[in-house]
Amino acid sequence: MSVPEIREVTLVEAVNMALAWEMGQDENVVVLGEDVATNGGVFRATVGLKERFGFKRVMDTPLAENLIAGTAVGMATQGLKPVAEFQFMGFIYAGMEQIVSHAARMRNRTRGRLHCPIVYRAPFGGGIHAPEHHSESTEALFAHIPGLRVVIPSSPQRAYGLLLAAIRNPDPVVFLEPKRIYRAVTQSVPNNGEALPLDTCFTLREGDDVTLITWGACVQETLQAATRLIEQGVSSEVIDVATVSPLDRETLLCSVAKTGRAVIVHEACRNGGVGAEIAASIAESAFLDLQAPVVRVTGYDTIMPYYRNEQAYLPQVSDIIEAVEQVIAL
Amino acid sequence: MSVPEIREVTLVEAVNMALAWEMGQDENVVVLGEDVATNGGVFRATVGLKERFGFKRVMDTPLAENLIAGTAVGMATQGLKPVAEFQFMGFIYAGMEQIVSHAARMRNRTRGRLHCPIVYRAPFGGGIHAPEHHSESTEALFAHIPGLRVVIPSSPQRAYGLLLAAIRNPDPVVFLEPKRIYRAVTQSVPNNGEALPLDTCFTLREGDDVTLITWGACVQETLQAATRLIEQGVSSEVIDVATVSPLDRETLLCSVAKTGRAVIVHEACRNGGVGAEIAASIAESAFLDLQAPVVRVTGYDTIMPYYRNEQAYLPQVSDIIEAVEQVIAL
Amino acid sequence: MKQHHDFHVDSTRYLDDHGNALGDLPPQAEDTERTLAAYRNMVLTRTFDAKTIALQRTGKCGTYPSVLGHEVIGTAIGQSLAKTDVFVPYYRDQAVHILRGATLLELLLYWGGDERGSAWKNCPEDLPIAVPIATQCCHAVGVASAFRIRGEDRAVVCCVGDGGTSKGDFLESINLAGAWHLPVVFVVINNQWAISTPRAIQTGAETIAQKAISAGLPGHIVDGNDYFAAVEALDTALDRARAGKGGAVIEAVTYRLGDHTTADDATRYRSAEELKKAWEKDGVKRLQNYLHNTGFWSPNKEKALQAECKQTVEKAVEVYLATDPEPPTAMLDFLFESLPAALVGQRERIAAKFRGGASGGGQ
Amino acid sequence: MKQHHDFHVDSTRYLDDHGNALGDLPPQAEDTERTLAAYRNMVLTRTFDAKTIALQRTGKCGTYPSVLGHEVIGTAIGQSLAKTDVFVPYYRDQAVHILRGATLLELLLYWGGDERGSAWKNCPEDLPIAVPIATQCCHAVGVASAFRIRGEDRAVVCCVGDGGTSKGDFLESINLAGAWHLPVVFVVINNQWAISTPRAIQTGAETIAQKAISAGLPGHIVDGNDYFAAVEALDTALDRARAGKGGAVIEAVTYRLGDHTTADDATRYRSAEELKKAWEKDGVKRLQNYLHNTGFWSPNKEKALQAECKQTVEKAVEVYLATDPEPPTAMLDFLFESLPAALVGQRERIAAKFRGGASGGGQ
Ligand SMILES: Cc1ncc(C[n+]2csc(CCOP(=O)(O)OP(=O)(O)O)c2C)c(N)n1
Ligand SMILES: Cc1ncc(C[n+]2csc(CCOP(=O)(O)OP(=O)(O)O)c2C)c(N)n1
Ligand SMILES: [Mg+2]
Ligand SMILES: [Mg+2]
Repeated sequence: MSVPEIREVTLVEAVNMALAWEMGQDENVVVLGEDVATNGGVFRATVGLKERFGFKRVMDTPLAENLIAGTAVGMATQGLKPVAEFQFMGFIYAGMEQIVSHAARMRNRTRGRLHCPIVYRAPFGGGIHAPEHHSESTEALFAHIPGLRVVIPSSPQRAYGLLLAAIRNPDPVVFLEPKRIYRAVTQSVPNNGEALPLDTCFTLREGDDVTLITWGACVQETLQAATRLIEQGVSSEVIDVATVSPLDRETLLCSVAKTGRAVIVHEACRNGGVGAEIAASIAESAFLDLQAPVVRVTGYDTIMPYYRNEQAYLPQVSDIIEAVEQVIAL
Repeated sequence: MSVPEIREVTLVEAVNMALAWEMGQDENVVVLGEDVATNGGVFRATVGLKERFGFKRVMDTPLAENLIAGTAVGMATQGLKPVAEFQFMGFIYAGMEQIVSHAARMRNRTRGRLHCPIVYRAPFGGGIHAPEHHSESTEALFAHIPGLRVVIPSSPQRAYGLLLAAIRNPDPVVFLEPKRIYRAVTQSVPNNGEALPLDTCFTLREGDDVTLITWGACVQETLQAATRLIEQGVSSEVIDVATVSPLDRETLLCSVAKTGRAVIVHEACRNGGVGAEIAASIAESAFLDLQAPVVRVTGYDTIMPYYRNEQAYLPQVSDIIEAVEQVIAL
Repeated sequence: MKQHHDFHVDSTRYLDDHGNALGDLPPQAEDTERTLAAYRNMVLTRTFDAKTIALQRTGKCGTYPSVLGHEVIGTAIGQSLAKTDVFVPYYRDQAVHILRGATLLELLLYWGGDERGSAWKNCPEDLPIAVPIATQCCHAVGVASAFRIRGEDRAVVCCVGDGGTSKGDFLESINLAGAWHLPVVFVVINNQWAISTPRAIQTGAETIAQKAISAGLPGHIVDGNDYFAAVEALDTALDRARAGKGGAVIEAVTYRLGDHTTADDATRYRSAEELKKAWEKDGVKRLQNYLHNTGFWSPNKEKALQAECKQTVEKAVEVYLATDPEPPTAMLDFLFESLPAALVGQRERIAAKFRGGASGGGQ
Repeated sequence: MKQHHDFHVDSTRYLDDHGNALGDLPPQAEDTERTLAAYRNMVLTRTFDAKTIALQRTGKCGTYPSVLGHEVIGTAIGQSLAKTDVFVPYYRDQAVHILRGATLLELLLYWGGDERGSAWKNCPEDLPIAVPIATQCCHAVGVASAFRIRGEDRAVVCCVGDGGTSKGDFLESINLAGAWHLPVVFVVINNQWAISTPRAIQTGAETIAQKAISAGLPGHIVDGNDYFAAVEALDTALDRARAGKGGAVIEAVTYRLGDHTTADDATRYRSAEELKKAWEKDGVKRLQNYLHNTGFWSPNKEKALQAECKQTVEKAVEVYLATDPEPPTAMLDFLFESLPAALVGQRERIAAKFRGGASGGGQ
């Protein structure tokens, strides 16, 4: 099977490309989850893998997220590198005990004897007109758990490079894919097996007046806001956090040292979101640099409304611009 | 059965007293969990309830936290007020899906038709020389979930009053009991059925120079630090947040407006802890009042060590004093 | 020294694929009025289903799970349940909801992305649709516990899919039902598929009913396209439950005749032949044949019923399409009984924004 | 039309309470060396147990779960497992760990609150002790899946308590074992109690072995105090598993002769008579009697064995008590393969603090 060197792909296709690449390179990589094999995943993220690598390495599981999470732990202790899919992030909670109490702890508990090179993939975020529980963005829950990495790509290139890195990483990674932009844009992605680092934020745009900090699908609106702000004479630095935990505070602080202002944008509820940690860190470490308070643009502290009102919940470009205007005014 | 008006009780006894009071007043209150009936709970929090109110209202369940959490949801939709015990917070994760996806959402989902007046009780925190998973303090996970209240008493009086309020509250409450101080002190608690409010912090000590914000077992060390700081000429205001979510930002901001400085103390990991939300909120809303950055004194971002090293993880009085000295110096 | 412990489940069927009795029918078959009402509900459900799929295809409804193939077992459940019983659904129980009194408008609102679709004025104690698979099973034992605690002779029916039987919630809940002797009947709608996952991949067990054995509950298999087998099993199990004799697990064997949802394309993973064979076992047609053969039905009656159902559905759709969404502030109005102080500012922001004409937006 | 589907589980016993054969013994009984080694392991385990409880009582060990009553089944498991198999324990499997090669020192460190107690140099693939009940069952099917994927003829034994069989993890895992035909044997240590919760409250099922039926797995009951019944069942199930014939569930019926842990007081919830009766079925004494009766044992041998075990344990305790705790920085050294930049500062703080002589403290 010959793979073109560079392909124009969507985010979800980049996920598929990374999976296929790494499965081709490393026979320890296996994929498991509901409907991942014959059906290729409900979002087609695993399409073609079963055909190429066989049922033994691409496994349709019974319907049980706790089992999926825990089976991956057992597999991992045997040197496999399971990539386990939760069909939607809203269904990850049943797997919480296995992720928090085992995947994240196995290395520490055994003093390095066993470890869990697992990737827990889940499409996350709202805005696709799906029923209840299909719009979760509770990355903060996992970011608070020591021993886990939380990684969120926001472009096809970063999806490819970060997923490769996540699979190769010897520790568990919760890999959240912003499904609202699964097919929003395409990008040229060289299928060369090159991973991206898991410990640095990505500066997508440089600027002087304000640092816009975001991740996931909100990167789209944030970049749009930055473009519009230019017209108002405001130059924004846009940072995609991408590796939400452990958090690369260095890049964020350097940027704020330069701009003196920070606006954090995320889709999750504000209260206790990852934005809180970032705001607290900046406010603590860049106290003297800050010319205005760190402001958060987020979802409301409520359950994501069903689809007739979901847009009323999601942060919009205008919200980001408004927040920037507010901090610039100070 | 005659109950003395005022009793000198420990925190865990106050929990028991509140349960007994409310079960006596309201036949809809039921208790369920592992070992809560015949054994009276592994910490004796439910001792005597089965004898007084019978097996029908005090139920030993099979060993399944997910089941306990979800059975309580079903009971609640029928107008019962279940108080469900997780034996330790480290075992709450299996119940996560039911708590997050159902208890917290039933009212919203049915537009008020059904609701979940449930109290999920769990002893939490470290420092009692127990095995792994018996030292969790992941209150931040629940604080981030809309539709839940998270309440943490730190004295016998507050345990009594807040638990009564939690049971009477028509919405789900995650009620976390700091087991390290279950029996640390006794207090006079009038057994009069008087509840405390669920939406305000408790100012335990007034002061002018710095606001010390804390909850749970750390209230002990924070009060001790405040006493010692007086000797250094530093006057601390000590606030027990108690109702960690929804958060009473008013009280905190008023205090910081007065003192200009805040130190947050909690036992949980720093990264993404409730302290992050508090620090972010203060740094945003009290930007001009602050004379120093908001500083957090917390556990490390790691798994609580087993007991030989657990003290090396837990925030100590000296850590709090050091942090205060740091913010006062600015 | 060896000892044996024996267990069994039984399976029942009364009608062949063409609606002919295979032998004596159960007493339920004598109640022609009930049977006719059942048939009517099946046709109404099927009409509603087709229309809702059409609405989704034209962008007027959200992702929707077709109930095609579940009409018979759903109708049997709806009929066997007493008004005072409680129904605990999963998400493919349209046939039951209609009999319970949820309006077609409510069902449309729900799948159309409007929370008011679960406000169910006419069946206020029924649990709302559960999206996270099998989680409702725990609620069912909770409701049944409440009945037991209060000494009420009411019962619960809880539906779950074949896929759902692999999830701890189902297994833990049937265990509690057995341990606490609860008045709850679990109906497993075994439609052979969980999205793309066939029944054989879901479990190595020969039947799903035998999972009851793990909980010490009786397990029954019924042909879920055989109305008489279904009502008999439901009536019996519910009578037992209400009489304090404990719960049961009923495996209703049927087939998901449609795609999993409107977001799915079943041709990717199952064959046209399999689907064709399944249609030959269609229970709605089967009951129609039975009624025909027994003289209670005619082409004219069928025509009239089809027209009536169509009209009923069209009327509901009209109201649905004319219903404005809730104001965005509603997203905070039902979170808690009363709005906590911490959220007042957020509600004000939403109100102000949408007064200002915004079409979306966070805080 | 009714149809029956029949299922069964069987139960096995070879020795009566006094160690007399109830009939023909299985072939395993001919291997006297193995039987003597088994007895030795039971005595060593029991000696270790008593000593560790004593250490806890004097503040030299943390909360500890006595293994009293599990020595026979644990020893059978340890003997039936091949070196290349993997053991997935719960937290009351001391008898197995010792045979697997975990050192007494490691076990003491673990219960003494030191993570190095799970570093198990001699059985590096065994899963560590699982504290969250039943969660290890999912790991067991994961390990077994790895064997199947790689085509290895290795097997897994997973232990779980009677209480643990109520938790989804167990039920979901046996289902996967059945669905995927995995080489894994689940041994349910049914010691009649889950802390204060008696077996009867845990499930309405007549036996625990019948839970296997829900997964399409064979279920067996063995007298867990009957060494021959236990080894025969284990050998058979493991041979089947290694030969690719799938998994099994074995219910080992025994009794928890001690308190749940050193933090528990069982007299609160169970009667002295019940305990006394259970002691009459003690499997260690039973095997001793059998060895006596068959001429392979004597009071002198018993005395020598007791002394040897005592010495072995004492030696381990000595090293344990002389072992310094890890440096506090260790709390960050095994969290990830290498310390992320985000945590470097925290590690430095810990190092500096404890160099500075602090006895505790956060950041
Ligand atoms: C906990 C959980 N995991 C995954 C999903 C996604 N999902 C929706 S339906 C479905 C299959 C369910 O199959 P089954 O239980 O047989 O019911 P059916 O759809 O066939 O009626 C899955 C995996 C979900 N809704 N909840
Ligand atoms: C998930 C979880 N819930 C609760 C506990 C607390 N707990 C420890 S042991 C135990 C009882 C276990 O009983 P059983 O499975 O029969 O094993 P046994 O202790 O009898 O050997 C409980 C409830 C736990 N460790 N994990
Ligand atoms: Mg199905
Ligand atoms: Mg037990």
